[in-house]
Amino acid sequence: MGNIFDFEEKIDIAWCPGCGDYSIRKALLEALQELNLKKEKVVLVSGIGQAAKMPQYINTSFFNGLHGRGLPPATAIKACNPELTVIAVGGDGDMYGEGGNHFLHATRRNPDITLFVHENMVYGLTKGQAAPTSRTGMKTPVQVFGVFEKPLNPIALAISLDVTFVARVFCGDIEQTKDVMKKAILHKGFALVDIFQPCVTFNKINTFKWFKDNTYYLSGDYDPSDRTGAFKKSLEEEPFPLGIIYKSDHRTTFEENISVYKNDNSPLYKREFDIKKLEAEINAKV
Amino acid sequence: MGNIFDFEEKIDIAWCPGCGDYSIRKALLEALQELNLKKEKVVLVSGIGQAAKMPQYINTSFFNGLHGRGLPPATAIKACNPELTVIAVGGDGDMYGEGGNHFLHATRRNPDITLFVHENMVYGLTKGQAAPTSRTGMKTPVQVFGVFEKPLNPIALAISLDVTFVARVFCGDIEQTKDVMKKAILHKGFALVDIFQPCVTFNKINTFKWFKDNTYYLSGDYDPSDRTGAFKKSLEEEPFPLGIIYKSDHRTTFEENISVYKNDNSPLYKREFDIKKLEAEINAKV
Amino acid sequence: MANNITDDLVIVLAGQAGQGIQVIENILSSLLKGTGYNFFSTSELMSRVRGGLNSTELRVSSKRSPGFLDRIDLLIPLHNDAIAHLKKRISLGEKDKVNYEGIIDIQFTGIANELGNAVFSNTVAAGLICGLLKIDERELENFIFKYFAVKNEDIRNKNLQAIKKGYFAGQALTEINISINKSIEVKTDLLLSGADAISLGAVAGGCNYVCGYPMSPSTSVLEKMSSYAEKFDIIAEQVEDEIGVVNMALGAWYAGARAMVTTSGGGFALMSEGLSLCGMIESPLIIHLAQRPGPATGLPTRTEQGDLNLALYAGHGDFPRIILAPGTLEEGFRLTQRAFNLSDKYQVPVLILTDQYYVDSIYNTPVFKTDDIRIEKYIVETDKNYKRFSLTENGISPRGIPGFGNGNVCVDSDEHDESGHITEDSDMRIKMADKRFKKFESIKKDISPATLTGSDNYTTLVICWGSTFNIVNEAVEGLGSKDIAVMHFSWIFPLQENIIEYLNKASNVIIVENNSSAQFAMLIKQTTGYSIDKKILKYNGLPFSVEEVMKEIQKFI
Amino acid sequence: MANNITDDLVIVLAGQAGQGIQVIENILSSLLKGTGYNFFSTSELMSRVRGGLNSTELRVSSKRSPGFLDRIDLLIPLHNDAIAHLKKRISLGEKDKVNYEGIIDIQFTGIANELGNAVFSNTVAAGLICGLLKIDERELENFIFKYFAVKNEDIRNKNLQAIKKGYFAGQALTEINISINKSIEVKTDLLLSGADAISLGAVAGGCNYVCGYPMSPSTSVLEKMSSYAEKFDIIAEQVEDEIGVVNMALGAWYAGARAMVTTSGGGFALMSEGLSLCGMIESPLIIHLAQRPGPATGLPTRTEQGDLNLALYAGHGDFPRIILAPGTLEEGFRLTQRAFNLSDKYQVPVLILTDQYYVDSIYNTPVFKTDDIRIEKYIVETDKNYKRFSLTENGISPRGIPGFGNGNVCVDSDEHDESGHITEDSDMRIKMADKRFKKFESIKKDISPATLTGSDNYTTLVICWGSTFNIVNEAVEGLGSKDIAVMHFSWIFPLQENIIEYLNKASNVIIVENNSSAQFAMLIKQTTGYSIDKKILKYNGLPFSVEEVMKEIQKFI
Ligand SMILES: Cc1ncc(C[n+]2csc(CCOP(=O)(O)OP(=O)(O)O)c2C)c(N)n1
Ligand SMILES: Cc1ncc(C[n+]2csc(CCOP(=O)(O)OP(=O)(O)O)c2C)c(N)n1
Ligand code: SF4
Ligand code: SF4
Ligand SMILES: [Mg+2]
Ligand SMILES: [Mg+2]
Repeated sequence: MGNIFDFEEKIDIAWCPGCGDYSIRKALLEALQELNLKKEKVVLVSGIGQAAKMPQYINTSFFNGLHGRGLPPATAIKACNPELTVIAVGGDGDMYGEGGNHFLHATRRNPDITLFVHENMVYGLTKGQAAPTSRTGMKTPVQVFGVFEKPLNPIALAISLDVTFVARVFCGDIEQTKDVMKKAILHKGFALVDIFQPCVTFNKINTFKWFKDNTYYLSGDYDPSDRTGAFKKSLEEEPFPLGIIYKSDHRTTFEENISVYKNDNSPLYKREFDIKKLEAEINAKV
Repeated sequence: MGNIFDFEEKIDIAWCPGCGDYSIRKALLEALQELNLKKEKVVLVSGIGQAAKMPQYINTSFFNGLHGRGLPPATAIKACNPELTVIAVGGDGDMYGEGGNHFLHATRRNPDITLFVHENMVYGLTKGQAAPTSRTGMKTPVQVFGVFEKPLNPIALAISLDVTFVARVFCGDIEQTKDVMKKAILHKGFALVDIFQPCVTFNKINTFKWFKDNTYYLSGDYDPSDRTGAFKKSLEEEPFPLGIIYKSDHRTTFEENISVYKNDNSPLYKREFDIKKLEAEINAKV
Repeated sequence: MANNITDDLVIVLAGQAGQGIQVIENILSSLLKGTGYNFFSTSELMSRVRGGLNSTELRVSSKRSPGFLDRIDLLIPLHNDAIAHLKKRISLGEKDKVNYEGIIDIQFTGIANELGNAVFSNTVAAGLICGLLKIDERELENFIFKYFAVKNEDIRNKNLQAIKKGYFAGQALTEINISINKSIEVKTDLLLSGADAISLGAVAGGCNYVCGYPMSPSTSVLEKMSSYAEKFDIIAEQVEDEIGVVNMALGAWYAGARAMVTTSGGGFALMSEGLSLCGMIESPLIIHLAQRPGPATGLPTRTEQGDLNLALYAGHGDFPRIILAPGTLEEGFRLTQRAFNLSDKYQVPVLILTDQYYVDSIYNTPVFKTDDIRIEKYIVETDKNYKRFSLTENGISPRGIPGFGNGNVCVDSDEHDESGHITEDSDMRIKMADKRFKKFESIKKDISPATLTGSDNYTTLVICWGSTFNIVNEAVEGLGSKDIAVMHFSWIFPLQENIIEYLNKASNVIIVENNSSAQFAMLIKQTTGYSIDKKILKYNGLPFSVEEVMKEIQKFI
Repeated sequence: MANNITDDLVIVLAGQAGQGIQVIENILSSLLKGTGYNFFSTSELMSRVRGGLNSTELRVSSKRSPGFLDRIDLLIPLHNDAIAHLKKRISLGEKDKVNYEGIIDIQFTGIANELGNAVFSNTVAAGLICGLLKIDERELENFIFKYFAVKNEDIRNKNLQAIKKGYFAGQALTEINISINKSIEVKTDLLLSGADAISLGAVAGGCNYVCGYPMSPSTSVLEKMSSYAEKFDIIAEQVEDEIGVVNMALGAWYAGARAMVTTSGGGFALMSEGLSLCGMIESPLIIHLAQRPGPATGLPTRTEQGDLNLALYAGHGDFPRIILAPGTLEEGFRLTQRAFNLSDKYQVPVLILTDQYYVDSIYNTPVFKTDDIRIEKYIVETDKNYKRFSLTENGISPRGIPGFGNGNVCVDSDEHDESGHITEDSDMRIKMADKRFKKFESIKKDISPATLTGSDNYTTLVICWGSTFNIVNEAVEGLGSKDIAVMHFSWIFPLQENIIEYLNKASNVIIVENNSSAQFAMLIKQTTGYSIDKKILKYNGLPFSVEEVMKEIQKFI
């Protein structure tokens, strides 16, 4: 049986042959199917970039907005219709660079959405400039002397913000990627999965092999519930740990805090306007 | 002897009587004087808000820019003239809210500037809405059901970003405030001092007394050089630790990484244009 | 010699921020309107929380006169600097009318201090005015009791005493005789601020998602709408920045909500890219833009009509939009209500331009009728073949939302095909660009024409837009000429096409704008080629006064 | 039957992204120009890194003809879809000229495969063209040797073999006779792209701070300037977002640098608030805005002149600005150079509008003279009494910078007094607003008037601006009429005031704009009242072709 989230007809995918994004797509398609989600209830939200093209290649509804601006609409979509499964996807430039402020503050609201970030340590779509995650020393046509900025550590950052599901995977391992994706989607609250992804065209340093050589799996007895321990773990680099690094369930979600759902959990679009209430309010101003 | 950073004539200060901002001003004036800085070499940079008015009340050069946008000009000013002492000042809304993305990425560049954030846990100038640091439950005319967002923890955030000088003080203790300010200014690289400051008009919860009751001083044997330990410390709330929470000197600065200062440390404005080089470049295009 | 004040009394209260002038305004507005006086008030505030010098004008009149006057009949200074501050303001218009000999010495603070605290001086002042107006003592008492009901008993009693002391002092004043007619209709009027009118209009438009970032003078609408959250099933959220605000609101519309954002100049500038996204994905969006003087931070708590050009052109690339700018409270309510329907129908952003003067002014106005209010929703249930951007005759594609039906609802900031997927096909590009613009033709049919008041056989036509309506109208009425008409625009863009006929009919066209570059005149010229050279412009952060507009018009006729 | 191609050869290479068309363009541009051919090339690229279908036009001609043609004399398809792709493009203009019978079968891939790798097919194609043009074999060899000097020996040799195989195949082709004149002058010409011209202009303007955020098509200037960092003492920084970009650049000017930002539509929209800050603090600022089709993400790698309105009005409140839009490489160099001096002199933002067509096109142009180049710095040393915003006759206050002298240099986004401190004084507000605008009068004296080409006694006037100059000019020359002139604007705003005289002289005025709403025509109407109704507009993401403009003009005359 086919995957309902895939297209029946062949589609033209704009990624380079060999790009890690294909594996991420595969994992995502499988995750969506295995979770038995209804196609009509899934919305993908993205910004702009190679990663952000993902929604174009999944057979569901999507909101493919502006570069860096995936999280605000994703938050609002979930808030207006909590029945939807809302997944935001973006590149490391998209989500941690241009969109950094939304990342910071979306985590504070804690909407029940999932964020997949393709960490290829480069700007793919604009042809090879440094991303916030680019490793120190990487030369590009803009960073002609090599990147000197400290690479952003999204895992440490997310833990500092108390994001209650923080994971990192490598798309070279489709099984783990899928598995963690599923857990992230099921997690109540904002979930971040940072996905190592080789950009075969513009990142000649952080290749498939490099990621393979510079990662390891968290051991079975690792305890992701200890925030300080998770922070310490998040500082490990080269090799980077893979798996669920921090997880907790102590926070309420944005939707749980919205007054409109206190007594009625129907999505906004289903509700009727009560003109009597308006009239009462107007008359109260006499 | 008067303080050269103060005005000779009486100035009209727009803060409310009793506002914690006055103590911060006092501490800053004294810090500048005690560091024996030359008035002409100090530039204050700010955004918009009550805190951001600080530069108006110090007798030096200043760049009082847009709400949330203090750090980009501060970074550039230092980069164009490393001889200047550049101090950015702002409110918690200014620097962590509207300006959050610049905060994230300025720390990655690590310019040798100092940032003072007045953490009053409220938007003062716009009359009392929640700031990113407002404590959960605080009611305001916008947060009518009380703040539900998780308050931003700027100390944890800064440590996750590896800011190499991270401190918190309470302006009720002018001595410590001044002392930490001086160390921050002297620190090489980006230094953050988050300053607890009572807003007497709009924050009736986090009052002078509240800050007093909910803070404690780091003990003498606290080791600020351990990043994980500092992170753990940063998670302590009510009471919040006061003092230098994290400090390290392992990072290079933005200015150290700029090519123009490799062989010549004079500020950009002093340099002469060499038309010969231009001509050579043009002729190379033949 | 006693001063006689008939039919129209202008009281100005001046003092520092934090001295409680707003409390006097609150008390007197309800009380005076409640007893049948036409009431108008407007404030000019400094950008500070305490100190400085603010003033509030209260106008009490026999007939509806909700416009700002320079004239001050009664100045109540709560601070030493008040007279100096207002002397200057008055010098703009009617200096000669200030009667310095007429100063009456009322020791507000002295009286308040007798009650143990200088903070009551504002209440004393309020009482004084009630005394002068000979408000019924019982009515006053009842009102105060209700007004301070939530406060503790001691505070309530002190205030009551304070107001009464003022009241008796006012009654005792023989130097001033005031006679203003009350009327029964006024009692059943609404008493509202501009911010209230916009907010009620939004509610009436079915608004159920509001987001914003605090910024004067737009914050009052954010606060009002937040206070409505529970009552009207509204999600109200303060966002991290204005970019987040606009993108959130687009997400909300996408998911089936009716969203509005509220902001001011700088915040709106930050939304420019998001506005362009709105154009591209053909989303509805309501933007309340409360103007203040720029550039940059400018004069954050003051008034100007300086963001029209930005409203017209914000966002890169070409896409249609609608711009409205109410002149009265009633218009603010109706236009905002309608904005939601228009935006939903045409899938274009609708901008509602107000300004500090508009949102902060308060007056009585007949109760808004609601029988013609309809929430027009244009959402369709989708099926498997649904295409979000299907090419249609009039350019409007049926708008589905995710989760309602079986179709995919795909929107894309890139140029896209009918299904909403990226395309670079140059023919499809043209089809989509044309489709977006085609909607403009239908929109034009929905334009509410400008309001023409004054003479039908005018030779002089005074053009104005947005918040200046009441002021300009009263000024022209005041001139009492049979040759002058006022043409007021609250539907700004697309501009009504037959405007040229009105212009050509006049031998003398004058424009009144609260900005420095006559932005609306530019729009008129750009649309019609007609150049209006007689400009009455003001850009010092204050609204026009009626007298000022009269005087300036006279110079041109 | 042999095809004779005289004086003007148009070769189009089409294939997928990643097939190395850019390499052919690089090789042939230097090689052909170096041997004395006038060369022009322009590309249309999809927004993807691999796959899709891109094409590059190479034009080799006896006289300077740096404009895009629809006509294709020689189509070299490196991919199966190429012909279908271009058929469509050609159908816009000159379909009838495509001679399908003329297909010559050259097995680029076959030949390349003989060398062991299909990747060499691009080099084979380059060789073929050299063969057709009968380039000297030694010259070719030398060139290739130098070109691939950095590569390893094996790659160099393979490429050499590939190019030679193509070369001999080309020489052997008898179906085509090409005769194009070479000239010695061309050999000493520069060979540049628009991005090169802007970058060299910036360097010549004394630019020593560049910041930006990658965005097509502006990135090439950011990259070029970054590559100049060491050589020209430039700080080049990629910033986290465009808001950071513009605010950083303002900080840089404040501290004494000469800063430029480079961006495209959406990024520029995000800078709107910062632009307004620039207006308020009267800072110099250079913004290179490379346009692409909007709204929103639009067609990110294609061309349009659709952001003029945004450039004119971005930023809230009123403040002066200068807008330039070069038509030629020479103009790009000179205007960018001058922009720095103008911006420094008047302390206003200067926007340089280009577009994808402009920045990505390459051609030969006479060497830029540098003897008249001056870096005019207007920085003053401050003393204790220094006031950053001192009120002066012409509105320009001497600009100090911190650390140079003893004065305080204070700038403020709020309205401020002469010293740069916040003020809410309404008189000071007017003084400052007027001061900012006063500068406009001086700026107007510096306007470079439009270029008038063609007939002096025109009856038809064709107006164009920015990047379309060469195309429109060639089109009008091609029409060979004595009655037509072209008026090209590269100084866009403030608009030259006597333009109306030129318009009135013509009985027929036509405007050519690469956008859908004729934005420049609107500016003309708004300035002069003159309405240009004959519009040649294109907005499918592609540049105009010479033939297309000819045909469209003919329709109007
Ligand atoms: C406001 C704005 N600025 C810049 C761009 C150009 N842009 C498009 S994608 C991109 C970055 C792509 O990098 P990343 O987000 O890491 O995604 P990737 O392509 O690597 O998957 C940029 C800078 C844009 N579209 N909008
Ligand atoms: C773009 C923009 N948005 C909003 C504002 C309005 N505004 C001015 S100050 C401020 C927040 C003030 O709070 P904070 O930064 O915490 O400073 P405080 O006044 O508390 O010291 C806001 C929202 C603005 N000036 N510009
Ligand atoms: S450029 Fe890199 S990230 Fe983009 S599709 Fe190609 S390989 Fe993938
Ligand atoms: S509002 Fe608060 S922060 Fe602002 S000056 Fe007053 S007390 Fe200080
Ligand atoms: Mg990336
Ligand atoms: Mg604050």
